[in-house]
Amino acid sequence: MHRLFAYASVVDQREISRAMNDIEGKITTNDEVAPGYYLLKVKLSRPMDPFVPGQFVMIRVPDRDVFLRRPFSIYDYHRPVLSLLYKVVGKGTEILSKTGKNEKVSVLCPLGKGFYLQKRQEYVILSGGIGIAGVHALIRRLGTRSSVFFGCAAKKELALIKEIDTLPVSVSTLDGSYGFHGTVVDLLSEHLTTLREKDIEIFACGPAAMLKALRRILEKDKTPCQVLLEERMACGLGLCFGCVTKTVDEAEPYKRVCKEGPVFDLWEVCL
Amino acid sequence: MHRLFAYASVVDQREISRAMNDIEGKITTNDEVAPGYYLLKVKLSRPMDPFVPGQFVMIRVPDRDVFLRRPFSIYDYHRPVLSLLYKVVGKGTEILSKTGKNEKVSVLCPLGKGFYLQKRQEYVILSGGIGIAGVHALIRRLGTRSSVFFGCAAKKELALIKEIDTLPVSVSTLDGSYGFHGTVVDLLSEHLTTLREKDIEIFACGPAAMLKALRRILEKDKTPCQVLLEERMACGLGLCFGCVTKTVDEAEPYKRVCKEGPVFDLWEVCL
Amino acid sequence: MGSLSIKLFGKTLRNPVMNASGTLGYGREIEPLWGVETLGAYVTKGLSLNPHHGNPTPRVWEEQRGLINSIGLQNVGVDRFFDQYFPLFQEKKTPIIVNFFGFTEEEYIACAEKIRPHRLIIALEMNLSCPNVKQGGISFGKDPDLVHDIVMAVKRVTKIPVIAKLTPEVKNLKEIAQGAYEAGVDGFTLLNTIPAMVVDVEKRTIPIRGGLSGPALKPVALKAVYEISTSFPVPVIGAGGIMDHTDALSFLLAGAKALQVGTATFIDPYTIPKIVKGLEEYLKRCRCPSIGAIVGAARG
Amino acid sequence: MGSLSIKLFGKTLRNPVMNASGTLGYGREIEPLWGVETLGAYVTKGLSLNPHHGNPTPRVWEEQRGLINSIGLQNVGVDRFFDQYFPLFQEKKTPIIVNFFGFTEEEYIACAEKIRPHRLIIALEMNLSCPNVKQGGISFGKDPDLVHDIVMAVKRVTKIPVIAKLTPEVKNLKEIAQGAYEAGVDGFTLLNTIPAMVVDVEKRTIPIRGGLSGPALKPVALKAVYEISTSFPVPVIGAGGIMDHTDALSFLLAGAKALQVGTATFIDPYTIPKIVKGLEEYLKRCRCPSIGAIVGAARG
Ligand SMILES: Cc1cc2nc3c(=O)[nH]c(=O)nc-3n(C[C@H](O)[C@H](O)[C@H](O)COP(=O)(O)OP(=O)(O)OC[C@H]3O[C@@H](n4cnc5c(N)ncnc54)[C@H](O)[C@@H]3O)c2cc1C
Ligand SMILES: Cc1cc2nc3c(=O)[nH]c(=O)nc-3n(C[C@H](O)[C@H](O)[C@H](O)COP(=O)(O)OP(=O)(O)OC[C@H]3O[C@@H](n4cnc5c(N)ncnc54)[C@H](O)[C@@H]3O)c2cc1C
Ligand SMILES: Cc1cc2nc3c(=O)[nH]c(=O)nc-3n(C[C@H](O)[C@H](O)[C@H](O)COP(=O)(O)O)c2cc1C
Ligand SMILES: Cc1cc2nc3c(=O)[nH]c(=O)nc-3n(C[C@H](O)[C@H](O)[C@H](O)COP(=O)(O)O)c2cc1C
Ligand code: FES
Ligand code: FES
Repeated sequence: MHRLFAYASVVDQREISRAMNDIEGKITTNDEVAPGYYLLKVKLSRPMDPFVPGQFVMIRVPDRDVFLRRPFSIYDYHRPVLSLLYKVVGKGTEILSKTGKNEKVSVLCPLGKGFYLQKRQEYVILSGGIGIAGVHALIRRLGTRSSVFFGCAAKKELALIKEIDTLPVSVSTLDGSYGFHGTVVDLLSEHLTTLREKDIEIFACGPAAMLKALRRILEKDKTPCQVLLEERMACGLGLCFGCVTKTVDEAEPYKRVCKEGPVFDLWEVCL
Repeated sequence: MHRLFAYASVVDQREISRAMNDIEGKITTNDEVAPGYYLLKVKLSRPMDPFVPGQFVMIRVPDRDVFLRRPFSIYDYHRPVLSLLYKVVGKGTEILSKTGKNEKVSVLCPLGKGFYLQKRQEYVILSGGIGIAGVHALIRRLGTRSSVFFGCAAKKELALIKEIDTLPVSVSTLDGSYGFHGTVVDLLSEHLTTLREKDIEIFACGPAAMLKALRRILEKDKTPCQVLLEERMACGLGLCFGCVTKTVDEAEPYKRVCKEGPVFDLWEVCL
Repeated sequence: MGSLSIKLFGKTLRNPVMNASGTLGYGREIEPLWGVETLGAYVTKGLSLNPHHGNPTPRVWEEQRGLINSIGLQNVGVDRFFDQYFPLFQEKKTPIIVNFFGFTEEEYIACAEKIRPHRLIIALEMNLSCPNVKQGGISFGKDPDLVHDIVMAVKRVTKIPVIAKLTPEVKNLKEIAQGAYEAGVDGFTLLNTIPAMVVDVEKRTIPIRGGLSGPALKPVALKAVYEISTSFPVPVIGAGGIMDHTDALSFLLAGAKALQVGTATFIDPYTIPKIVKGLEEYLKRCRCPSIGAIVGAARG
Repeated sequence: MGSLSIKLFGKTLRNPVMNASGTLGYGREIEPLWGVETLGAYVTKGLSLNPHHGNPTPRVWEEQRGLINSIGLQNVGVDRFFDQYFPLFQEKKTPIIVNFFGFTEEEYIACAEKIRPHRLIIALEMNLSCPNVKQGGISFGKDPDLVHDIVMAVKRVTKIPVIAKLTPEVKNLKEIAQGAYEAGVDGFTLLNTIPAMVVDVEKRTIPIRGGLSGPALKPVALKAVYEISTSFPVPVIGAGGIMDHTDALSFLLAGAKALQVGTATFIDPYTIPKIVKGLEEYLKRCRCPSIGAIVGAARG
């Protein structure tokens, strides 16, 4: 484990965040991999500092119509190419999806606190829809040490896990067009009894409804679980306090997703 | 004369302004013809209505950094290609100068009131610097019926009159690097006695200082003279009253350059 | 298909889209491009008892997503407007709202008195951003008592419904609106421009001081529309940075019954007809029976 | 080469560029990118007597060339700030301006009292945009008398120079400033954000109501700086939409002695060091001996 997660386990988080940089990059590909989902590859002009899966970047969409940067998880990184997987949901992602090859972008990276790995017998990775982008780097690093569950609306979104097709992935679709018919949390709960026999930890990323359902099925046992949260951000650097999520800390309930997160202990946040 | 100026002399001005349109166009060339001066050619998607020399267009620079359209004189028009000659003076023209071939632009045209031609024995056309853009179409239409005077800072700006080199042009340069050494008004005043022997009318376009000097030398005789004025514009259509110039009309001194102008009788404006 | 028509002050307008005062000249200037009958109502350029010459140039300046103007209320005066420019609206049966102003209470009153009721005049819009020369030049619209008194005085001399057009530069917009409401105002137009200024860094000068309009104003105007439309039972007309039919919908959803489009027309003179078309298509898409049904719908 | 250093309240600052309150966290968050010692002075996040949790999300929303925020003044309280975050500024010998607020006069006073003079604390910046809970929630900064009294009360309990940070949503900024001036204020910061709102047209909701900052605010802030700096003999610090060194120059030329940069940092976190560099180059280009020499130069 130590080798895989040198930064999260050895280096103190404050040191990690010291290593952020604003790096110029050039778009090399920006392809629609599934309907409404794009894989963006950016060739960075200088190497990004080591990152922890779950960390994210703030990217400046090269268009004056977009005022703020937008946060995206580090999907993959092979020096000097940074990959982001994104879904078109609004103006920024719409414009980004139309941005051509060779356009220049600025990428502030790597940001936030990624997944923290303790020694466990088994890891379970759960994601729904575009949530796969937040755990993809983790899946790649953990390889066969983890069980991967992925839920999506329909078969056509399976393209999102094409890059991890060397690993076994349990799939659910809402319309039953592939794999388990239902939500990914329903699917997980079917395996939970078996999984619980081991000392496991769950890593999850997906829509709020998925995280809430997950919480419900884990509530009784308070299974260790880390979740990657999303919030609207202005700075991504902890400067504005715009991106908070409520936690159980009564003294200071609102924590910054970009700074104290985006990965939080499920049992410390109020979903 | 009637044939050349069918619109100005036969059609009432209100009718002319009825013929304006917002036309999409594509940039075909945008070349630097002299240092800081560009000749822009736009292929219009439909023909522009007949225009009178001195009329102008409002062009939308295809960049979100530029909020308002910018006014430019109709330099030339050969269906379906509209030519504008412009000087880089600020943000809008700067960005325009960097706009590439094939970019789409909207052109509201033709606008304003052009030069009005009465029968005269001779016409005198005077322009300074980029003022040539405002009288170029007039020079082309009048051909040898006019005497053309052009003043500029230095020899390198002679490229601005290259397109009329089949006609005799009297040139002055401020630095004496070509032609008469001095201002174009000084040059004109040397010829004025001879010219005044005929029934002449002067058409002028250039910087405020030039027009003021011109006024001084014509003051005594009140020689007929039309001037093309420039003002910051928001709409170019007479909607905002932003582009006014002061006239001798006491009841309503401020007239709109875009509507009642841009061509005014020199003796009716207060320069 | 849903209907765009709305009822305003008892009159039926074909749609809720108007020009903002001072941004469509005297109306006829737009005729070469589209007819004034496209408008729900034409709002006149600000008129006064006597003609006004206005300010020297520069009168307009480009800002980031905004415009600063200092036209200085140039206009031909209320009499000449009716002699010279009103016939177009009669000919085209286009309702009008008469925007007017004064520099003293007497001027407001005298101007309002001159405007005789006419079936096409649906309201008088009082521009309250004008400096009150008798009170040290601070504008009428900044003081609830001044607003109360002037609205009351105008209501007394006219039978035509009266709209108060408010300035954003106030301590408490609701208090101002309350002043107008208690004086019997029939509606509000929100907002007028915000005072602003430009510095020319190269020349080290201040080329213009004037009012800021355009998209920069939109979120401020939306808040005003929301606040006033939830507080008073009279119609609110929204204005400030409306550039397209989505912006127009924002204002309607926030509580505006009708809209005014200003600066956008300078950039694309077809903005108004495009917004009318966009709203029509929106009603169709949402299977909404009438535009009135969405007014205030975002307020929950 | 010209000098960027300025004198403010008797202290020398290395340059006139500060962050705007609430836009550079507690200071240490920017350290991975550049050191706080780059700043002329660090302006603290708004602090209060007791910690504040702030508002639920969404707290930030993008507008056209602007940002709307509704952070709700989340902060750790003045005590914890000095325990936990002040040491960084001591270590780096970076002057600070303490921005603070309260919801009652007593809170302002108690908070100011807690801040003991320190050679690095060059001023207290009173955020006067806060709602006064004892007076129906209207903010302190909107009433000249309230401003006068609260500034006076704070001046009475502290020896540190006091800056009044004003809100643009007032009837007459000069009158407000006059209230503060008569109470002995030592300077002004202009402006705070303008109240604004967003409508989500798709969802038909109002996702956020908050304060508008960024370029949209710039021409309004410039006017305020001009107006107040020409009317009162105390320093004015300009803020509102400063994105680059040209914007910074606009504010200096309009009369600001120093500057605060907020929203721009979110888009490019290097904006502040870039502005410092840009101003240095400007002085060189203009052969200007010191930045102080251009303050107010556009006012003629
Ligand atoms: C740490 C983090 C990592 C993320 N990783 C990814 C990723 O790898 N791939 C991906 O597609 N998306 C990711 N997101 C979400 C992504 O940032 C938003 O979808 C994007 O900013 C929307 O921008 P827009 O301009 O298209 O939408 P807008 O027009 O701004 O908003 C449209 C919709 O998007 C939602 N939205 C806006 N901003 C955010 C945000 N910051 N977080 C969540 N929802 C938002 C709004 O609620 C709204 O419904 C991540 C967000 C965070 C905070
Ligand atoms: C009827 C008319 C015809 C014109 N024809 C031509 C032409 O054929 N070729 C050409 O190069 N220019 C012409 N101009 C001037 C041209 O419109 C301006 O140079 C241009 O708008 C400047 O835009 P900008 O964004 O580059 O400058 P800005 O950044 O807006 O301003 C920079 C400088 O340009 C001046 N300026 C800005 N707008 C105008 C304006 N509307 N008129 C005059 N000066 C202005 C300002 O005073 C300032 O000094 C014409 C102007 C008018 C009104
Ligand atoms: C050039 C110009 C002239 C204006 N003249 C007037 C006027 O005479 N009376 C008035 O009440 N408002 C006037 N306004 C304000 C507008 O009617 C409108 O309230 C404001 O511009 C906001 O709308 P917009 O952002 O769509 O332009 C004027 C605005 C502009 C830009
Ligand atoms: C996220 C955010 C938080 C802010 N918090 C405060 C604050 O706590 N106290 C205060 O006086 N101003 C606060 N402001 C206002 C700024 O200090 C500044 O006055 C305003 O944003 C204008 O500057 P700008 O356009 O450069 O951002 C805040 C602004 C933003 C955007
Ligand atoms: S986005 Fe600014 S603090 Fe998180
Ligand atoms: S530019 Fe609007 S009236 Fe001339």
